[in-house]
Amino acid sequence: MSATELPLIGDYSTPSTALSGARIGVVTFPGTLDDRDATRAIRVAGAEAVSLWHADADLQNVDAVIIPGGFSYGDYLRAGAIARFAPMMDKIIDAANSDAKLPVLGICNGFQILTESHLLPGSMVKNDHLKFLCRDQVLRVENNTTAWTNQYAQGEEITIVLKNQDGQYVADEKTLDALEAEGRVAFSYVGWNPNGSRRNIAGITNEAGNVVGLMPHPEHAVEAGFGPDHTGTDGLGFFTSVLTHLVGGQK
Amino acid sequence: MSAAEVKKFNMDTVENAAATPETELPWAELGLKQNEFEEVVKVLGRRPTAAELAMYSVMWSEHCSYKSSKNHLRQFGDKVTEEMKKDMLVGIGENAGVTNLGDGWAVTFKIESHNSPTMIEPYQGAATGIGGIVRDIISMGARPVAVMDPLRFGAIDHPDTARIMHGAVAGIGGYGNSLGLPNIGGEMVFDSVYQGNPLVNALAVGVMRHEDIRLANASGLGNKVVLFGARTGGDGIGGASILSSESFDDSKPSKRPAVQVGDPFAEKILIECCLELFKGSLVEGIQDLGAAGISCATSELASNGDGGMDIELTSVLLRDPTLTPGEILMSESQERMMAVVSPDNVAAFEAVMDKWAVEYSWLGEVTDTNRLVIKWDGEVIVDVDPRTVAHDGPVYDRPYARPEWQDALQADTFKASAAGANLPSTGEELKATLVELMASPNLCSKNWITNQYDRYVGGNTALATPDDAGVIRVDEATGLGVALATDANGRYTYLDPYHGAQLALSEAYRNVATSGAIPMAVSDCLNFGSPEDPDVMWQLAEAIRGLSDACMVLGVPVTGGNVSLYNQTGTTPIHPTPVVAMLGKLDDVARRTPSGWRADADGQAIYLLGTTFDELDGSEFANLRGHLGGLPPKVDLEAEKTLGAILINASRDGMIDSAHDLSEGGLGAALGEMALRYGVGARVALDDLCARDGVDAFTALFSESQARAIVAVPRSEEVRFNDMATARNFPVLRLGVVDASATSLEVQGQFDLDLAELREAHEATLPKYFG
Amino acid sequence: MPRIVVDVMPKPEILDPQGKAIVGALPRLGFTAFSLVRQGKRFELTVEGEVTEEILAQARTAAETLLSNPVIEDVVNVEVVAD
Amino acid sequence: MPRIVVDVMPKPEILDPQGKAIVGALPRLGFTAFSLVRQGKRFELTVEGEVTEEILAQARTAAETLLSNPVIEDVVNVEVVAD
Ligand SMILES: Nc1ncnc2c1ncn2[C@@H]1O[C@H](COP(=O)(O)OP(=O)(O)O)[C@@H](O)[C@H]1O
Ligand SMILES: [Mg+2]
Repeated sequence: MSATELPLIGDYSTPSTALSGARIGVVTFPGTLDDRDATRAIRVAGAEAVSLWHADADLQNVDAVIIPGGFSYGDYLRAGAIARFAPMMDKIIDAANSDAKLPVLGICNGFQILTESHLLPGSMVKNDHLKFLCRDQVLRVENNTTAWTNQYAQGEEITIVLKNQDGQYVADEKTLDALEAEGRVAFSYVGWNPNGSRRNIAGITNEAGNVVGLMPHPEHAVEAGFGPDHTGTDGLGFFTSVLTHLVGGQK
Repeated sequence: MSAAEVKKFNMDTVENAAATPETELPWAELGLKQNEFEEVVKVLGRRPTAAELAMYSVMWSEHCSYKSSKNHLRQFGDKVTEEMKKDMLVGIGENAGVTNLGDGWAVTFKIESHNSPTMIEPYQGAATGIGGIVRDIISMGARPVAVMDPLRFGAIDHPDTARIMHGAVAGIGGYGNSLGLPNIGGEMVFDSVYQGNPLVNALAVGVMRHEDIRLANASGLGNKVVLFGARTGGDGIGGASILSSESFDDSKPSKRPAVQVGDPFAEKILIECCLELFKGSLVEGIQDLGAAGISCATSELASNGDGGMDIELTSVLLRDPTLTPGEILMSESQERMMAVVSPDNVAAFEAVMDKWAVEYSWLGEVTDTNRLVIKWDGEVIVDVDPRTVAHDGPVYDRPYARPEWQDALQADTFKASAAGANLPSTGEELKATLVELMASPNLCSKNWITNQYDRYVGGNTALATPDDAGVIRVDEATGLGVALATDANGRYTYLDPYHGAQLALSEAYRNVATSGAIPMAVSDCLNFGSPEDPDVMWQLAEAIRGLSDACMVLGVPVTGGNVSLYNQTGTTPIHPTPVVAMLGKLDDVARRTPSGWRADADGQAIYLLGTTFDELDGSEFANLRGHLGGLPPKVDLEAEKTLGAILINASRDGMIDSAHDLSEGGLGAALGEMALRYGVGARVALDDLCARDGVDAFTALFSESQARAIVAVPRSEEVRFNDMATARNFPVLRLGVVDASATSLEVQGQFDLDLAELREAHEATLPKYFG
Repeated sequence: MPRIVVDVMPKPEILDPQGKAIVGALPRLGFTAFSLVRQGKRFELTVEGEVTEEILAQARTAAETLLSNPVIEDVVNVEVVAD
Repeated sequence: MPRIVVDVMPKPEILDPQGKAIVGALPRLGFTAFSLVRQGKRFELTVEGEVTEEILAQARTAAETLLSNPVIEDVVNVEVVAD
């Protein structure tokens, strides 16, 4: 059985779409929690999810990769610190930096792993209130030109789930200025800053726009009945964005 | 002396025990009574070895043997009809009961206590409570899918309550969140009776296909026994260190930790690797290690199997090399499992362990001797009939009697008391009372707690806080799912244990039905004081009798549970607190009913189902005024059944969009919660209700009569809905309408309560005390 | 400004999941020399002015009561460092 | 057995939420002498046998690569302690 197989969850009727040829990898580390959810989101969006095991070094020809949330290695040392050294991460780092610019989305722990891997600048420390926080969170899409955000309107406000312990985004002032100047803040918190993140940053992108990381969880907002307040589906756009991006010739 | 030599020196073999019958043994320090020790000697035909003594002492403890409650608990097994057994795939006695959901799906759930560990170390105590119950679920062959946490702490303003609250909630969150299990509900009650003895109960639920059900037994001659997961350390064996010889043992840490530290990461790995073992059919039997550790796992596996078991204890991987055999047998180190594997599957088993980097060691094998034989470096240190350890512990018929004070307590009714004078009656007073109640410690918003729990992970949560029940989808293809609620009211049970326990069951049943699910099975956690106190023993006996009688009437079997005794400070016991967890089934979770109306419900009719009596004794309102006396609300199980049927049918047939049952705080609190759920107002009137049921406005709002619920019905469904209730002869009354343009809850002729003001009061309480 | 350093470690007999995770990761990165890792906490308390005996005593008490949990941790060191 | 102690502290310019919470709690408990608290980590790496220069170098590299994140933390100390 592969790590992200869904042994207790029936099959979906996958929407038939022209995009369903796309293969999106979902990485599972020891301690990853949201890999099944990410897999579901990919299927709901109409693509094929491919399970990637942290200890393997074969990307299996996927067209994009999602590093889902959880507590890899317990997050005991620092969130994402140990996972960053997995063989699969070496492959992902290379592919993301290569000319092919593999689209990579890091969600929550995945975002933390991307910063530890230096694919994205800055880092995360404990929430300023020091508690785990689970809530429905409003975000503003600050950059709708990335591989993972192109189906949103610039400035659109979306509600997705936030749930973490170490979600306070920090970086030095120079980096923060650069992020803002270059439009690399992808998402910001609206209404209330839930963790003390610098400049209300919820998510960022690399220069090329193929690597995006954010703390909140779009994969928990793709099915009516199970998303924020059991209705929201604002997260689906992440997954349709990458499919659009792939079809748009990047592949 | 080297560590190995010390161990050898300390070794008390069976041979040695037979040769030295006069050796003094510390049985009293290990908690055995004289008669119990004599029984052990009789069973063995000789004095026990040190290791055997360790095993019997933990396995014959109250916690593991249920010696005070066993005689009473039998009623749960006896009072079941054929109808109730229909969907029960595994009943009481296994790690957790299993209920058939249909379509080849099964669900297993269980609730357990971790009270005293939480008092000593709130974070770790509560965390390992979650860890332990989740392992019970895994050991049935299931994937755990959700947890719940009924809590009871001391007075909200007592300084020690903050310590427990911060630690326990962070521990439950820290552990559960790291496992990827959504927390879908629980309870939070503050009462000074729990000051020195907080209650942390933990529930886990798991799902599986029928063919994946696993049981804890060691069968098949020659099959291998393996221990895997965390290494064994000195956790939770404070008492057992008596077994080591003082003078030759300077090498060991002076004091064994009584506290177990949890490693949720290790448990998450254990979940995944067990599922992979089940998927590949790589284990014949499996047992989690909880209380009494290896003693429990080996003796239970062996006695439930068809033969015996041979174990080499030096093969156990240790975190602390100085542990003696007795300590190893008693250790309660967390995140360990024991399995029985056929020789053909050994290689495949090891491959799964290696993939997940889980440590394991082969300890021995299944034999045909009917004996559990444990060796230390080849020398026999335990040779017992495993049944005598696991199942034939002492059973006591403890004396019990209705307490002398019970009559006086029941005679002291609220309205006749000084506290019951000057009840609110004007509109302004009723409004202020509702705000005060909804801001009170027990009825205030639990967001401060639930915000620290992940309720979304897994993507199958269809309802969670603050709805009446948590709802989890099981099958994505069909929407098949389960609902769960936990309830107890210690004050009601104190006033009348028989009916109080039934009220806990009634409320849990009602909560599940309100969400639209069909109640199916019960797990219970009986939190009581000392069984050696005849008053407490009576409370326990009455609660079990009440619960089992009511389960018969409601047609829901008890499939498992846990008894936690000696919950007291000095000689003062806690209120008897039988926490009841109810499991229900939804054919399609898309049909679940949330506990409040949304703005698009504008104009829907608000109906009250059920009858309101003058029942304020033991209520939250009386509690606010510091009074506890009289009789709890009347139990009406037939009415609960009919109400449940109406709520379930109305949900299935799309007649209602929201529903909320009435419980603590009565109609007032229920209306307030429904309006706050999505911040949408309503207009209601009480006149018809007061006239029909012969109560005043205060009683209408705050009485805690049972078998009641509020529903919001779309205009187009009103006739059908009324007809359905009337056809069942169930009282139904139109109270008012949802008003999406209103920002208030208006009780006509009484008051108009601004929702922002109500929310502010409702949500400020826990942050005010806990930051 | 002078600081008082307080070092707190998990008790030796208590499971240390943090240390366990690290000791598992080290060899994968080629660090093979370490057989055991334990992770504790280091606090730096800044004092304005001079560190008197009374202040050091305060730090010791704070270390035992607030900064460590005596059920599972030991204070292994309290010392003054000057900058 | 000898151990190598590695101390890691949050960078001074990075707000340390845990230190901040402690500095807030201290005066409430009567500890008034401390103007600033920072919470870092202390690792103890056990070495079987002697601590060679090579092993110490391993510890230093591990401290910089795995045990700390240079974006937010500084390694303030790597030293050998004997038991
Ligand atoms: N300790 C807790 N953990 C999780 N959820 C909780 C906890 N305490 C209360 N809740 C949730 O808050 C909501 C309100 O609780 P309560 O008033 O006890 O519900 P009810 O009266 O329906 O039993 C419910 O959804 C309940 O599950
Ligand atoms: Mg309810």
